[in-house]
Amino acid sequence: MRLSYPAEVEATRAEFSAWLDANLPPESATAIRPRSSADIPRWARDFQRAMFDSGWLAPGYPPEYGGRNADIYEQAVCLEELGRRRVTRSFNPQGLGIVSASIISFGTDEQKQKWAIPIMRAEKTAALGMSEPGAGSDLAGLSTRARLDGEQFVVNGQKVWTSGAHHADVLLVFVRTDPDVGKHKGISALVIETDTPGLKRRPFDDIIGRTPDFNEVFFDDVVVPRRNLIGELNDGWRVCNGSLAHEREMLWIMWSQGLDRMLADTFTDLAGTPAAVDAVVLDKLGSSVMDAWALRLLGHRQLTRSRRGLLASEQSLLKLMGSEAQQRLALLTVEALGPAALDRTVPDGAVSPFESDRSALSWSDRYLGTFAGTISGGTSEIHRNIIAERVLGQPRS
Amino acid sequence: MRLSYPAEVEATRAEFSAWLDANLPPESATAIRPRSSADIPRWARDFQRAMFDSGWLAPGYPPEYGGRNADIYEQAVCLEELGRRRVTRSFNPQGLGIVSASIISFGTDEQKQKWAIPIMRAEKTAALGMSEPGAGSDLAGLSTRARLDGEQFVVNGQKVWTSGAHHADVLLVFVRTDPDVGKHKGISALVIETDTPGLKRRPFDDIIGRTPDFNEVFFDDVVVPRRNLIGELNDGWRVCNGSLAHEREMLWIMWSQGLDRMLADTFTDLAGTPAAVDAVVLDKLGSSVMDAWALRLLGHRQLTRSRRGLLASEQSLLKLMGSEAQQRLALLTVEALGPAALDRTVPDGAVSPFESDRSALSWSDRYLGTFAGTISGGTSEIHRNIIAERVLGQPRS
Amino acid sequence: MEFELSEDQLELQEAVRTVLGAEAPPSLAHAISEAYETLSVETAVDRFWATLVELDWPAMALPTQVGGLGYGWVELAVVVEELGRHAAPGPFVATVTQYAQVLMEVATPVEAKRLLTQVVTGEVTGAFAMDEGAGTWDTADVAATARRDGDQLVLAGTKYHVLDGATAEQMAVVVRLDGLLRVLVVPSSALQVTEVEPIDAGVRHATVSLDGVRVPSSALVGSGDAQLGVQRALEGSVVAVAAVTLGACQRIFDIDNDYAKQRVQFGVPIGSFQAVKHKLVDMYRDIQRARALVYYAASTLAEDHPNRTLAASMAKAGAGEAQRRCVRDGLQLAGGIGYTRENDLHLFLRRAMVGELHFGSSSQHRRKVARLAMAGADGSGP
Amino acid sequence: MEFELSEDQLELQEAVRTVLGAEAPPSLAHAISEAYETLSVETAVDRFWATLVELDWPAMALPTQVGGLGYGWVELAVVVEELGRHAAPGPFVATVTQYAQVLMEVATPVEAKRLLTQVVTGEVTGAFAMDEGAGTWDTADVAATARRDGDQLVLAGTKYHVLDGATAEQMAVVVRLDGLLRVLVVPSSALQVTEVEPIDAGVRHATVSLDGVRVPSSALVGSGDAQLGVQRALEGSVVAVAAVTLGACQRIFDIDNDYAKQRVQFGVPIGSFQAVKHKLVDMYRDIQRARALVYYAASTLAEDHPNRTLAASMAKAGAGEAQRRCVRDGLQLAGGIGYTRENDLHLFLRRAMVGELHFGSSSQHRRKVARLAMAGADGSGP
Repeated sequence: MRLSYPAEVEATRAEFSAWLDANLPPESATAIRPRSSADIPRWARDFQRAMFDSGWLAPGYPPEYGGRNADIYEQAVCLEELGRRRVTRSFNPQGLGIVSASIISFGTDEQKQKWAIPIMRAEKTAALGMSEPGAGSDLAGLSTRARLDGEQFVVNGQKVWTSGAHHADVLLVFVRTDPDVGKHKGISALVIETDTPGLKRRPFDDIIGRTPDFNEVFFDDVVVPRRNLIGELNDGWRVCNGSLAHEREMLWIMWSQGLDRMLADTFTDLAGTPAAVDAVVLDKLGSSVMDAWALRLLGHRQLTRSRRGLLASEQSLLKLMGSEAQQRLALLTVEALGPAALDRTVPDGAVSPFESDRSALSWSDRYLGTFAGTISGGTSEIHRNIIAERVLGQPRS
Repeated sequence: MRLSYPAEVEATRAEFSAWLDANLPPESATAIRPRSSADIPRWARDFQRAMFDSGWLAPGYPPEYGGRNADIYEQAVCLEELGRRRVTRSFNPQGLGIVSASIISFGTDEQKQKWAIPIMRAEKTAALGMSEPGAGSDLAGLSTRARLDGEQFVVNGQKVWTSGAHHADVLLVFVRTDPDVGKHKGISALVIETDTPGLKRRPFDDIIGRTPDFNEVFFDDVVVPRRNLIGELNDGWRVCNGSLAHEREMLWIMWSQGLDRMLADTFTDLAGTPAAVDAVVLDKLGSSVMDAWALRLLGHRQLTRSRRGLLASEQSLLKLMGSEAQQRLALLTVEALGPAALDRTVPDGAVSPFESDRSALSWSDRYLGTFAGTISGGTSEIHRNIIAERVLGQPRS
Repeated sequence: MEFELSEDQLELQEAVRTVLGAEAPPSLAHAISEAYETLSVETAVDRFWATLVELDWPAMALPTQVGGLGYGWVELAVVVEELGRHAAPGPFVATVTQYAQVLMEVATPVEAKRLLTQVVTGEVTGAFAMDEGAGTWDTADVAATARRDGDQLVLAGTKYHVLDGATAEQMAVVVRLDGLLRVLVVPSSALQVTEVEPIDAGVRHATVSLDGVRVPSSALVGSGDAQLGVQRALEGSVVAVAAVTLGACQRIFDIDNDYAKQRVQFGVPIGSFQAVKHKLVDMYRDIQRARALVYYAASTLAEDHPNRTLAASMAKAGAGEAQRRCVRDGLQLAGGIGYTRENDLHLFLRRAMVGELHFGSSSQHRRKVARLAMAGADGSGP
Repeated sequence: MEFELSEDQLELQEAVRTVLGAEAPPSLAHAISEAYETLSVETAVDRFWATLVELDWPAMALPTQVGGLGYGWVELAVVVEELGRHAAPGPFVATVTQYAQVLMEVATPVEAKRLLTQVVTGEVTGAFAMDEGAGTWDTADVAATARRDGDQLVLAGTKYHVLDGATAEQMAVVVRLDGLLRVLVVPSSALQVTEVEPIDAGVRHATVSLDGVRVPSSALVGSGDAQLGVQRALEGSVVAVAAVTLGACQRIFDIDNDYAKQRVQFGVPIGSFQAVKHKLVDMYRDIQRARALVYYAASTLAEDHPNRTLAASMAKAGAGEAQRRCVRDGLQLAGGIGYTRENDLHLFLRRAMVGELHFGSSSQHRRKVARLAMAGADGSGP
């Protein structure tokens, strides 16, 4: 137990902090905003590429993949520094965090050069084709078919909730290549260029009704070269778990920083209102402050354990805690503000493009927005089942 | 919708109220307390018999069974009058409400004369042998065997949670008479005198550790005459549901009055403390007041509907609401009182013997005591399943 | 007590459902919510309102002396609950359960006849400008003033979250004059009204600035202190908002309960999972609880029972608690399907959420309930 | 930060578990709870305490200058959590985490050496008399006084819920003297002590009346205002109570988690039902959350980090929230089996519940956390 980092880790923090001060583009404070999670404004592309070239984009990777072989504490402090500035590494988070990461873990050198590195250097953007209308919580129940025909696959079916697909250059799509085996077997992962004939994208609004990010993606006899297969044929489930598991020990930081930001926004908006001194509000707010600390502390515990070579087994717990804590806090703020929670807080463009969560939303809408966290990436109910069975050792239902 | 009762109902209330003023024995305010739920002090036996003989004990029954063929509103106001005075009809509630009621519904005239009427007139006391170590939530899984041998049954097995068995004259015991059919079939109901050879009772403490009421009851080749069979052979499940269903439309009144009493006790014990003006306490207390009203109102809705000949389908809901509302309120009071909740409130004997719930308990123990309500008579989880499947039409698990 | 809708009331409920099923399908709410961006929703809403006027709905809860049909508060609650269950738009709630109520409590018989007859005929829609930003709708928080200047009154102050403030023809405004609480009826056109962008396009609010507005003294209705009358009117408005919220919660529950029977994952309907079952039961329980409290409150208003103040707060808090659970679990259970604007669910989530924020929060009303109950105002049961 | 127990700390934890597994089995707690009625519990408790003294436990967290082993607060938290997990009785908590802490903060080095050496050797057990009935353990609520009379002090006031008040040899009493907050160390025999019947026979409280008690001025420890020292000592006591509560919650969870795997109903282990699974997960989550907050607080005490005040309150509230859920769901999940005195479960339920009521409620500490955080006292993360 030590409340401070080793000196060498703090040195890395200082170095990165200085780099950010020197390289963070002025546009990061302006209102040139992305239109979706696969749309990167020019200035942000330059910034992401600069981070890659300086080895700050993915510090844990070797230099050729935008890193510096940093250890896990160093990676953490880098993310802390970005969070403190409310800056994100990429406006194409799934492209960077999942698609390119999966290709780097499971792909061939050719595939890394063709897709992974361009995605990391923001020359290409990518989206993830996983969920289907009939396969939500039951992800492995996916039914989009890919028939292998000589050196090419022919893909038919539909994906949904594909964030940013309408602005993405490529999709990482999970398809069924062998319908005759158990549902977790017979799945494969394909990279599909979005301009391939037969591929149609329909963006649609989320519940908040901001510019659409979700897409339905339809595949009608889409022809995909066999060399776009990531990993082995029918071994896609491993890629899928691998991709979801990527930067595992780090995922909690996103939840933790999101919660910290929301807490800061709550403090700002409550300041000076009667709610700020109301015992009922304070009673609940204290619990949210504790949520934020506990999430951060349990995340750090995970870093320490994985640095000691111990298993990091609390992904599901931290996701559950982070997403539900944000939901509780948003609701608390709605109830504390009363009718003022109907009004939009900060007009679009008034805040940095990084702060999409704060801008142009009433707290009521922001509350509705937190359900993306408790529904996507496995609903809270699914994660409770996972924890009960894998961590607590309860029998499967 | 009308907030008042018809005049004739109020007339009945006035008549009963006058009768109570004239007949409520002075001992009802003294400290001669029952030792268990099947132990009735002399004075209380006299009072119960007087209620029976005057047709006030079970107003809905015909005169020969201690009633006056009163309609459901009249029955309700009689219970309201008793509740207002914190007086209960019997210190052997299961004997009166379940055992004698079952015999009256399913028994022969001989059985009614021999057991039902003596139990109602408090000349005999009775207990209910239903749960077993292996059959709690899964009641129909009971395994106590009764082999029919000519004109007698031979009973072997064990019951548990048999309240008051150690003071009861007779038990109504549910036994398996045909092991070779589906578990709900093959169950029968027997009246067994507690002095029958081979029957052993072991009283044990509940979590609060008051004078024991629970018993384990062991049956070792206990011989029971066939004429003690209630209802048809292997038709005991119907008797069981019947007995649990007894005075259905009325069961909620017990929960409602218990909640009202607890609420009054909370008000008394909070009065003058800082908690009585604490916003957090008031916020929760308001919700408990609403629980008490909603329970009463939904109960009255059920009376109105059954008076109109409509189905009363909310038993499970009202039990769930009543038991959980009492639990919430007790916890709220513990938290509001702080360390004072560790101290016992009213010393034994300082309050009427009817008020066992208030006497000689700290609020902490009283909170623990509320779990009898959410566990026995079907756990809250079981009732949620029942409501989801029977009322909401969800598929069985 | 007789605690269930009577035959006539059940018939009314059926009739109302039939009308709203036909005239206020989800497509209407969707259209308004889409159209809202272009601020051209009036036509659709006006058409809907015209239909209700034809059917004499505005007349329903108003006394016969002004040409109303003289139904009671229980009937009004039935209608308003259904409006919530259909996320119906339009001026009914503000006009009948707010504007008309304050006039019935405060205005003289002559004034009431003049002003309410226009409501009965549907010529006039009204709004009720009361809260000044605290969100309490508490008369004690009213700071807006009127100052006499000859036979005119000069107003000062700002009113917030006035329902239909930007669309109603007439507005009942609560101000302080000569140290008394008074109510003015003013044409909205005379006031500076700014509409707030709503989270529910069917429930529109405005901020109303009174500063420097001059109105003739004849705008005053009633005589003497309106304190009690405004409070009694507020009890009605509170119960009506609770009924709308209740209706929206019922619809959320209905959508989820059906969805759980149809949606198959892991080879079975999700309704066979206890996690889903138990959430549905808790929603159902909170709705039953809220409905009991709402109709009890409506009955106390109908019979002018001494518990009406307690009952109104219990109704609002009960609907608020149901709303809290139904919005949270209702959206969670529907999963991704419900997280889109194209799905109907959000229409009812939004209607339910708005209700919580109107006319005092659940917490505010719960605390009031606790105080009243401890003070013994909680009668000896129904 | 390095947020996990070190190798040494993990070894200590193992050692403590081994000792308590052998010396404080549930049978001990049962025996005490049965024996309590006959008020002859001392022997069993004394024997247990004698063993801990032999093993140098009292020395553990005390500074080497007084003969202690000089372990830090993290190690102390490890020990105390295990005491809770075993519902162990005896004077360790009051003596080491309350009495000794206030002396270390307030007494002069000379006094500390004199008084604490007796603790190290186990000759003396101590209690800390602070709260006066408000249940806040807030120095601002201290009204008890000492008045000088020659070289004596005359005391007035009453102290409530003093842990081990009836059994400890020495008592540290907080009073006001000459307008300052001061601490006196008094032999309990000199005070009028009435034991309160406990809900957990292993955690005994007394009411201590100071009225008219005369003690020599030499009973005063330290010099000047003890305000800050007492507050710092309280932060330690608060974290220790949180750790005890945490341990009790962990045991409740362990009992339920095992039971759910073994108990068969409807032909399957009840752990295969989602209603059971999800309750267990929520208990587990709250316990993990509480443990993180407790050990963070212990670390801030060990490093005397500026967040210690915030952290202590977060630890107490975190353990309190875990307690709330683990007592409720822990008892509910165990069903009838857990509702008997013969079962072990209630021993840990009671230990957990007592912790919530000691040294300030969860709600009190949560409000403090919110105020500190809004005031920016919540550093920029660990």
